[in-house]
Amino acid sequence: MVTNLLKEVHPADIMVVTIANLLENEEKVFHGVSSQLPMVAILLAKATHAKDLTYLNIPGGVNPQSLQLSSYSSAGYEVYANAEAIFPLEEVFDLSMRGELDVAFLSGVQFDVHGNVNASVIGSYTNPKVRLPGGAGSAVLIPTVKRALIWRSKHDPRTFVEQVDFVTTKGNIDRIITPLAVFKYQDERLQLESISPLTSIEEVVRQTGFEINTDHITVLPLPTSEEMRIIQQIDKKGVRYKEF
Amino acid sequence: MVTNLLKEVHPADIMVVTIANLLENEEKVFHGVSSQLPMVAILLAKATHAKDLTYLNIPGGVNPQSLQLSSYSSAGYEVYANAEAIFPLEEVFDLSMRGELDVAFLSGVQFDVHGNVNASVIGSYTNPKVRLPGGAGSAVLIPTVKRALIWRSKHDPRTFVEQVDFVTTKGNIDRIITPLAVFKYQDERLQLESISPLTSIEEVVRQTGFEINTDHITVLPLPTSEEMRIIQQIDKKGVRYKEF
Amino acid sequence: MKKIISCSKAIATILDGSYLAIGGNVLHRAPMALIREIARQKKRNLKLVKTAGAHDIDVLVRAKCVASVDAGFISYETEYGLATYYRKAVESGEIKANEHACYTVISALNAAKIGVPFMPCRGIMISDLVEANDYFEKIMDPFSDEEITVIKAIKPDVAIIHVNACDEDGNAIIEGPNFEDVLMSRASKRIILSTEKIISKAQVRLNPEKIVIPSFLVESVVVSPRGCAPGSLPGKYEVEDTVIRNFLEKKDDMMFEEYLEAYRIQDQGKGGVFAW
Amino acid sequence: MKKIISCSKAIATILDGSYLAIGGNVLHRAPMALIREIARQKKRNLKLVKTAGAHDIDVLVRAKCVASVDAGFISYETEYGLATYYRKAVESGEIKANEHACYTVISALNAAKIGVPFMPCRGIMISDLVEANDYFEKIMDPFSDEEITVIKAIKPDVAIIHVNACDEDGNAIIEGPNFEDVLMSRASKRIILSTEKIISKAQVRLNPEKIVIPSFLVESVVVSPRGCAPGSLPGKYEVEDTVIRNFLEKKDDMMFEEYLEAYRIQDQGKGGVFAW
Repeated sequence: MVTNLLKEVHPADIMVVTIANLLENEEKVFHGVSSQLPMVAILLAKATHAKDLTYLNIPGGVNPQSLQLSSYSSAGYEVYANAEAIFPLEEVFDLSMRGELDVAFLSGVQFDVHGNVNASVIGSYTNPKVRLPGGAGSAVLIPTVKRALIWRSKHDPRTFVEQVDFVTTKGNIDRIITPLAVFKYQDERLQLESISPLTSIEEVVRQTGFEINTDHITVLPLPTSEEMRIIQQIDKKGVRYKEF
Repeated sequence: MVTNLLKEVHPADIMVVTIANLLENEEKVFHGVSSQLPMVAILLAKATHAKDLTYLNIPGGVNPQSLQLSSYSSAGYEVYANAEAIFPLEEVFDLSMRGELDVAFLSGVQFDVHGNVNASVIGSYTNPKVRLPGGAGSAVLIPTVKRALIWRSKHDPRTFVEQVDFVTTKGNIDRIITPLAVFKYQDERLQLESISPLTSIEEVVRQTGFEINTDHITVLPLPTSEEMRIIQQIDKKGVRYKEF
Repeated sequence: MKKIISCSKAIATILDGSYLAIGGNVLHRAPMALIREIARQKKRNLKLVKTAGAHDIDVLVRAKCVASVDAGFISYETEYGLATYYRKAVESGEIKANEHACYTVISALNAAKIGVPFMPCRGIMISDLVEANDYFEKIMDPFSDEEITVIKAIKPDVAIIHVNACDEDGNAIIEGPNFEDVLMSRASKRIILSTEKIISKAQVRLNPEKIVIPSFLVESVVVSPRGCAPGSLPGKYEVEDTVIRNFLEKKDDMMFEEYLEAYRIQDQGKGGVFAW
Repeated sequence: MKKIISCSKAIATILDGSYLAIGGNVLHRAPMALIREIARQKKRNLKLVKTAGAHDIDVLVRAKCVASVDAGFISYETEYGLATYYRKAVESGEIKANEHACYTVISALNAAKIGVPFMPCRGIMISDLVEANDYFEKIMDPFSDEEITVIKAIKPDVAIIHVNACDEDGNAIIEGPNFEDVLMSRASKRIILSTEKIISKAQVRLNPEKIVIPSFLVESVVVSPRGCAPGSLPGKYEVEDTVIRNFLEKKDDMMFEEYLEAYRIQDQGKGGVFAW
């Protein structure tokens, strides 16, 4: 590992590559609003090892071509235009409900070791300290999609807690990807699977509010120059950095 | 009344005019399969007193223009082409379910004095003597549409019975129109309202299997020459006679 | 993953006893080439589902492929009268008629589409059909404590649907009325399409709004020009009147074999694979 | 029965306390001209419903028009962050957040669309939302005796929807994504459309498949060029970045009045009737 190189690498790029590598060819993959990072990852996967992946989104454009990514929206016209078919949001939900959606990208504000997700409130539900935007599709998608991939640009003890304030949903979480680490949900627990080359196990432990087992942890690879070339081509404006 | 004229009048034409006169402007009106006669009546109404009637059908063409009527189908391309919008069958049902469909044309094989409709079987349901085609939309439309108009090209004691063999449906029947007469459903009974000028009260009584009150019966008018001119223009091939 | 296969191969994947959804409505856009191939391959105990069927149901019943039919209406329209073979088979107890209102078939398919066990439905409550059939139940609405009828989901194993055009992956265009075909494509586990023609992927991208069945739902594609004959393809070709009349009037088995044989080359293409 | 009326007249028909469905999704194709007129007319106690809202909800909350919001997600997207006014109003108890999954909003509207009191839904069962809210209930599926969650119907009194074009009777075309607008047009008792432009009936007949809302469902039509601004009309115009930033940053009431005033002529047209 070259220290100079490390300084130039943005955590978002590592997340994009990590997420892309979690997607398989021929999978049907959906993301919702405020999802610029998964959007770039999906396009990277389609440009590399998962050409036949079906890319679904809120406006309903199936596999839209030659996207001009937008920084303020991941549900705009750009993912509708130049599509090969229109398959709108309601239909994507239906697909998940009937067990045929392979991957959905979702987020949340609090996660606990049991795989519970909170996107509703901080504090009490009826008298909240903070009203969050809401889980959007999460409460029906996470329990019904084959694999829910959660990403979150913050990794701190307020995000990864022992017990969430409110269970907006739980279910088929596959992995949670953050700037510091990847958790895998296995044996009914969130387990640390790998860490970013930009961090240390100590930092991950310190920034996580529940106890983690640090055995058998791998370090994520740095993006290759070829991967970076494709990412930059896909996301010329750098919308993937907007959450940071 | 001129006897010569009467000989030239076909019962279907009287039925068409009678049905057309039951339709009001701005009503939303639907017919299904095997419904050539209501189809001609709807077009007659739209061409005369009910220009703003909305005409709905199975293929989903809203207010199709310049129809070439077909003798073998009332659910073909002709009622889809040259429409002003597409509003398919499922949506028409939804419209009725939520109480917004004004008129639906339906039929059946047996009707009794209580307004019950049978389109299912003659004989026992599990071991039928005759298996009928089925009620199509009747079992959900007749109870939910504002006014169900029933037409039937046969009027005999096997059609109008004291008690139907099976209640496929009942509900918001407004009128039943036959070659001999019009029944109105009122005070929870089918009541004879008017008879065709081609028949007599005696014949109607003889051909009806339940008791009817013959007070206050009117005689339907003959189609005017203007009505006949428009009907012939609408239905050049005479598809309205096909059921007879 | 080549999806374009021969009619024979596509139909060979349908197992005896399958729940089969059939596209089209009465005499319009029924996938008759696929239907006849099912008859030729002598599939047995199929459970058919359709809102309003006619010749398609009658052919499969005549070929003794059918165990039950879930439908709101089975009959030719005015001109040709009743579906003779279907009617006789129900009356003799050979097949079971699961009578629906057309809309309750839609409800049952919608339930499968959204992955729930039933769909509530108004209207049907006032019908002897509810008592007579175990796919209708009355339950209490927990919000109002009023009774409502619910329709049991129907999740077909296979849907067979005829389309005007699709690309090699199955991105499909239906011109004219869709009837319940799009719904069936969502409700069913597998989809076999027959198509008048194959179009390029570039043509698909020109009008993505016209793609009513996206490729990721489609298992296989059979190229079947005039695949709805002797029924109609709305806007493209009309009913073959004489064929239907003969089918209804000439009831001996020999005539039925001749009917199947007359369409064999058209249905299967030369050597079993249509040369497109 | 002239349906084209002024923005002011159309909005004047909306009663305080109405259940209001709002078309569009996050910053896209929200009917902002109609929204602002609701704010100007100081409607009160509106119950809003939308899958995913942003500026539209925030404006109505800021204008104190709102009693409750049924939605799956209320936030601007990444670039602009949270819906500040909405969030504060919920936290202070001024308005009630009826939290849904986006799909359960769709379920609730679908129930209204088909005239039933509820819609079954998978997935949501594993959520504290079910216990916390009286519009979710668990019932037994009578066919399998397994539990299923049902979502209470939401039947809006009025839907306000912005379209790309319609004829004088309201036969409407939406270009680009429809989001839940077509569903809302079926679920709601009344529909008020705003439209970029009026097209002739002849233009409508050229492409009946493009008419996603037929005229017989529409009560009134307001001509509103750039009616989604400062939000986007997908494919036509983009977000007005500065307006949104100012709205979110400058929190005093004076600034809000200026915001409403700045759009008044565009929204209402000259003399209250847009000269089209």
